[in-house]
Amino acid sequence: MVFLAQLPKEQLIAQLENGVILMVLGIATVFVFLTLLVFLTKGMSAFAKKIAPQKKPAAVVSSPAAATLSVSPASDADIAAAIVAAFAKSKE
Amino acid sequence: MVFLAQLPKEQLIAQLENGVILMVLGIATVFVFLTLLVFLTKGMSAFAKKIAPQKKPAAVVSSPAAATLSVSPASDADIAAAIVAAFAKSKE
Amino acid sequence: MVFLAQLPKEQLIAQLENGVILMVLGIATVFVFLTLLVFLTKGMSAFAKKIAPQKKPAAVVSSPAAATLSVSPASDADIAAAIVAAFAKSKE
Amino acid sequence: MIGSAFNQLWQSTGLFGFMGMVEGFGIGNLVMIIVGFILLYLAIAKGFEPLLLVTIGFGCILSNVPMGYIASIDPNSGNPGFIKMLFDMGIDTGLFPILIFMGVGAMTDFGPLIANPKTLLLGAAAQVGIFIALLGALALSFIPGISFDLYAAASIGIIGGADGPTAIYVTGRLAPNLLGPIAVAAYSYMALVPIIQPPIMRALTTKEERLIKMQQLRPVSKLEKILFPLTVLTACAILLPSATPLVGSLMFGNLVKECGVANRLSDTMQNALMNIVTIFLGLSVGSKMEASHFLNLNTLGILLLGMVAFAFGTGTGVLMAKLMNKLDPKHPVNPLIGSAGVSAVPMAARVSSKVGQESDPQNFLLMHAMGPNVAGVIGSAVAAGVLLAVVPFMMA
Amino acid sequence: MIGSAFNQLWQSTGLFGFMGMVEGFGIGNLVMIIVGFILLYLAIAKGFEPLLLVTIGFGCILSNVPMGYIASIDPNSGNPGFIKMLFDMGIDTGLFPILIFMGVGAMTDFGPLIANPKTLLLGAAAQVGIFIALLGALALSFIPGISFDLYAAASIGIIGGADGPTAIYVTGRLAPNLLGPIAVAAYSYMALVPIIQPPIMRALTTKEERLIKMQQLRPVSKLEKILFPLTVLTACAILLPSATPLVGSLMFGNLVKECGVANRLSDTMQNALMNIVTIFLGLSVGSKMEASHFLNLNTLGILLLGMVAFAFGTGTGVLMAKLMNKLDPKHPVNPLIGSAGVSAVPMAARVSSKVGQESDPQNFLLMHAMGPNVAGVIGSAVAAGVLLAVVPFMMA
Amino acid sequence: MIGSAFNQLWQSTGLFGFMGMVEGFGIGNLVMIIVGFILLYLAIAKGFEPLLLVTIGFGCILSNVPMGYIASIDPNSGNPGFIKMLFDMGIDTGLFPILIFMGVGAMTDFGPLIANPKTLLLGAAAQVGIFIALLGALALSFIPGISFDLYAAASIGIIGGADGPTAIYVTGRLAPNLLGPIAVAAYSYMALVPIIQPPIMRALTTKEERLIKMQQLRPVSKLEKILFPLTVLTACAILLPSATPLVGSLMFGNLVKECGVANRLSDTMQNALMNIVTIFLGLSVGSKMEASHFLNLNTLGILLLGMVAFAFGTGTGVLMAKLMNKLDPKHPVNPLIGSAGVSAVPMAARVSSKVGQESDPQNFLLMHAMGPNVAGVIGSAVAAGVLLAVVPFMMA
Ligand code: NA
Ligand code: NA
Ligand code: NA
Repeated sequence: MVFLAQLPKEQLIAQLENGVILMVLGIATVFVFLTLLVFLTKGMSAFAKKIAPQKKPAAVVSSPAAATLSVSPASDADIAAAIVAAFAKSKE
Repeated sequence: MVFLAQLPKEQLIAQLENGVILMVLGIATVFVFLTLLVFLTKGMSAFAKKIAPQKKPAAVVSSPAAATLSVSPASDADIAAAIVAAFAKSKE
Repeated sequence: MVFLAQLPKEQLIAQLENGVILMVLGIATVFVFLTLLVFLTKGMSAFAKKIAPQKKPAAVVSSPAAATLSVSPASDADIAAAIVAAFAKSKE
Repeated sequence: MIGSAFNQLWQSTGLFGFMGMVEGFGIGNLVMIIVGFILLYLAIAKGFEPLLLVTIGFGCILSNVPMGYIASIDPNSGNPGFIKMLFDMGIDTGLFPILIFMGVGAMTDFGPLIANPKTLLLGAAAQVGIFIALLGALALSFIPGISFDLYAAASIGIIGGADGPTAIYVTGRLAPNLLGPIAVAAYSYMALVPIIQPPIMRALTTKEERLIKMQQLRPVSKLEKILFPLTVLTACAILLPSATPLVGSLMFGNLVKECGVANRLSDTMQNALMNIVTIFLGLSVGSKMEASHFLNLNTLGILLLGMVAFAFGTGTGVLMAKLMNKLDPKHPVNPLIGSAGVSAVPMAARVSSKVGQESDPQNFLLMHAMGPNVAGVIGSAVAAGVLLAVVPFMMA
Repeated sequence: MIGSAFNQLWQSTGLFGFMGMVEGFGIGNLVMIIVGFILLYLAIAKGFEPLLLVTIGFGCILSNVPMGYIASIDPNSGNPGFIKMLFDMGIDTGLFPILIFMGVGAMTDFGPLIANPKTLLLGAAAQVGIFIALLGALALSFIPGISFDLYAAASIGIIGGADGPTAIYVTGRLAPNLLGPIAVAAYSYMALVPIIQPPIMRALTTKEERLIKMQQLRPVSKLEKILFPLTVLTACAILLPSATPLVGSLMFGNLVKECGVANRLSDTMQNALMNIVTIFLGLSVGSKMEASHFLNLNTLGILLLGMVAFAFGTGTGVLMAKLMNKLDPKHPVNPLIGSAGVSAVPMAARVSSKVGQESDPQNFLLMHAMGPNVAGVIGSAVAAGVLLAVVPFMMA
Repeated sequence: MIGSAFNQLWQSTGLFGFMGMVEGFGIGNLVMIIVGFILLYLAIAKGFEPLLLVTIGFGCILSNVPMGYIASIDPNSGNPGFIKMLFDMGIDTGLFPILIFMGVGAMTDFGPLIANPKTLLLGAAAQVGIFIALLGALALSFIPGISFDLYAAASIGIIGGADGPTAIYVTGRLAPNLLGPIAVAAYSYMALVPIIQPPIMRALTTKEERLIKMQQLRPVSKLEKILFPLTVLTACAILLPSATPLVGSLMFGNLVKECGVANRLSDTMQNALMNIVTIFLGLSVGSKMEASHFLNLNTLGILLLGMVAFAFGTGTGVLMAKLMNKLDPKHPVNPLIGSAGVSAVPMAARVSSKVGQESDPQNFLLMHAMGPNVAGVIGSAVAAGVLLAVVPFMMA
């Protein structure tokens, strides 16, 4: 274990003050920004609906079956397995 | 809009002269080079036929069906679709 | 052909001596290291067996059928071919 | 002569280095190699974020081989080792985390967030953990043996962002020497989300709250999915330019995916490019696991504060959801999805879903939790932007 | 203190920058961001060369975020932004267009050209547009407000090559500041080929000419396809070394594809490598869409001259085909395939085919047009070689 | 004026350069271009290690185009050519062979070696060829017209390692000017293994020895396969740090493959990353086929010594197996697998199997030969480590 040199007390207090400022500033900015984004997103959706009124939903996102991030595309093996399964089923 | 400083007239005329030279030179080079390539390609084909006289054509390039650049290889999905289609057909 | 300048004889002899040393050193190191690795590998296998005694072999490596380095994973075409083959067989 | 050659070879063995008989090496390297093996164990046997921890662990081992000079410059030849080159190429410059973020963007579906935009607030609330940990780091520095300046504290706080590339980007800019412990803490806690979060979630919610069923999410059109990254980018460009490298690359990846006309680029971002960069980034980060910067009380402080950051972020996310229910009781939000606001995509969303099903197996929260989950990624990047803009100014 | 921090944050918003209150930024950045959005619109909604225009457009937006310093050096920290790094790595050095050209080579089938080598002359004729536009640029410079030197004029002319990587390579070498407008013009006009070319083609041909049926192309052996890239390379090495980087990388990609013994390399050139480089190249080119080099009359001149180059190239290609019919009436050539000599592979060949089928739906010109089409790629690279060899000498 | 421009263009033709009328170029370039074509012929028509020899051959041709400045700095513009950039990026630094070695590790199955660890000794014995060739190089230097120093001799010796990336790594560090002939010799002899080895194997074994049947290999568990790379890495870190860049990257690739939790990284190492690096590495190595370093008696010496190295390695491998049978007659080893110890994976193992089946078609030696075959890769890397540690010290 290495013991690190200690900063002088005044500096520690000064940076703690900076830390409080940073916290206030940071939390405020994050909230202001994301709150603004709530309204912008709603506006964007309204705009999208206006310029392209859709009849059929393009994608339903609430189904639990689809409830995984599409992080990895189906691999070859998956495809092969699916086909083989479909094939086996059709032979029943 | 930013208005750009103008070059002095003599320089403009000088570079126009250079431009004409470049045009003559460039067009001449392109034509000489590609004309030469016509003969080289014909020579190459004759040479290829000589060292490997072929009976069956290796590849027919004039069929309109094959008339797309093979820019993208068949994707997994394409393969899967093709198999499923073949499978469905075989069940008829 | 370029004829290269010759090194002085003394230097040639000196580096030949170095070469002999290097040979002795190199062959010795390679043998010591790989001999040590024989024992380490045996120890590692014993350790592995101890902490995870296996009933079913995880992989049999001696079958000649599997006797190729798995250099390339099965390509799409391979998978497709395998499925088509399986399919054809099932129709018999 | 042959004796002197053998001696030279003996003096270039690692053993000689571990014994501290060559300047710059010592027993600390051996300890760090063991730490590297522990990371490999956690990654392989325990499944902790294996893509990153296998590469970081191996990078740690390679970098601590005495006289290997793999992550430093060989004093004899003057040549940099290969991990040193990778580090200089991509971590020091910030390029690797940016490229990974493109891939993350190309893998992310913002649909659930667009369908229910107010879950952005949950992603905001969960960032409070970042700033709590920052403050905690400055407070801990009063303890003898622990010493963090504002750069270090900001980098430690960002662990609470629960987002690997963001943490590495910020730390690489502000406190590159702490990259090793901070990245390890970030990825380890992301792997530990299923253990850290549930007790906090249960403690802060009542049975009734956990049973809340949410309205089915509306379908989101392709056009909305295309316009969303552009909307976020515009807001970021106008308000917080210091966050644009991170937010911009995330949204670039997402736009390339959603626009549907550049699928080959999106595919490469998610696969070949991302994998190559992950290998390089992991090895480089591992090279910052040096004895001199790891084997001290600061590292204990970082591990402790990382946990604090995760715990607070989880808690404030849940509490924010409860507050939203107070303010808008007509559109109830199950507070269990608040914890997903820390990001840690998609693990935290799965945890929300799992804890929800403990109370009601028919309550499918996963898609609802994906909203705050991806909002948390944006939130962390925004918080990172604030830190990158203000900290250097405060230290000037 | 907290007031000063808030003030610091406010002064670092993009808004502050757009208002021109920070040196180096201003309303021009906002205009360029809008230009970036227009490029995204053209790419996504109109399908204009989306792989390139999505990345160029996004690069333009990111680079114009005030105080984002993504395509420049941050004056506070001294760090280059990530797009600046990509630019220095691959555009300034010429590496990215060369790597793309390898991929293009690996995607190109020279079979139709080998079967009918005289179509090489059509690929030569269509390069006349390059030099007309070059001369035009120098003439336009007499107009107050427009100012092109010989470097700029040569770079503008190469738009007429209708070949993205060639245009970027030449401009990166001769006039890097004009990279933004020139690349945008080149890719936009390539996307507009189906609109620009048909009227010119119809105007210059008679009904009878458009009905000409061509003899079926002979089969081309594998050996010929292997020897062809080597033949072109040899000719280029002997006669025009300044074109070998471009022609050589094109032929390298093609040989790797055709030789049949290195398919894994050919596959990577066409996919992973090409996609990675396309992402990097697009973002980098977009970063040259700076207000100071874009918002002036020169850009209008470039757009105009690019159109002139495409139109003249189309016309001279068609006229060359008519001349060939005069000289060798036994092997008639449908003059509609002459326009494909501009390159813009494979779009221009498809246009030839489509216009041909307007007159006779049974006349399949596509494969015949692929000959001049790929010849045009070689022709543009040769023209680029002349420009790169002679222009610096003239300016010295 | 136009005359002077035409003259300038004429003076920039390759023809002018081949005639030796520009400083730095001459008829030697033409000869080297022909050598490049011969390499392409061997690769494509004869199937000699095509992935490497196609790229090396093409790199050789491109680099020898007079005034192309593709592998050097253009004296007029000061710009480096693209192959020069690739060389500086990856060969000069050693990065490319390291990355290839990761891919090799991810492709290698050490199972047969773990099942029968004593075959490591065969992999050790076959490295004797390296040192015989090293000594031979120093001895040949007494002949007028041939001149190798210790750096060159060590690089020549490593051809006997029968392992491309190891040879390129060592030569890039010790004698980069000889990279061209050494890499060509290494890959050519690897391709010639089926011709070089069998006569030596038959000469050194009796009919009875060739008929020896070996005990079936025991199954190897997943845990053993995970622990093996870590064991080798540890031994290397403790005993021979100078070999850790090579051995470490090999074992990193292998661990990523065997651990089973990072398959996407393993897949990228084996494919996209490896292919990209192979393209860059081949072109770069080809650029070291310069007339001044190739067209001399040294190159003949290198080709001769490379053959000596392969032949001796084959022989000592076989003799070692016979010695092992003397010492441990209970576990007989077919001496034909000894030759596989040179590495040249998997070609040498296939040769062992093929020669074995000449005597007994029912004797399947392939898996048994894979043990010494992969041991040879480790052995060569260890020998490389000794050379890299000791040679610079001897020359100091
Ligand atoms: Na977050
Ligand atoms: Na063209
Ligand atoms: Na070997």
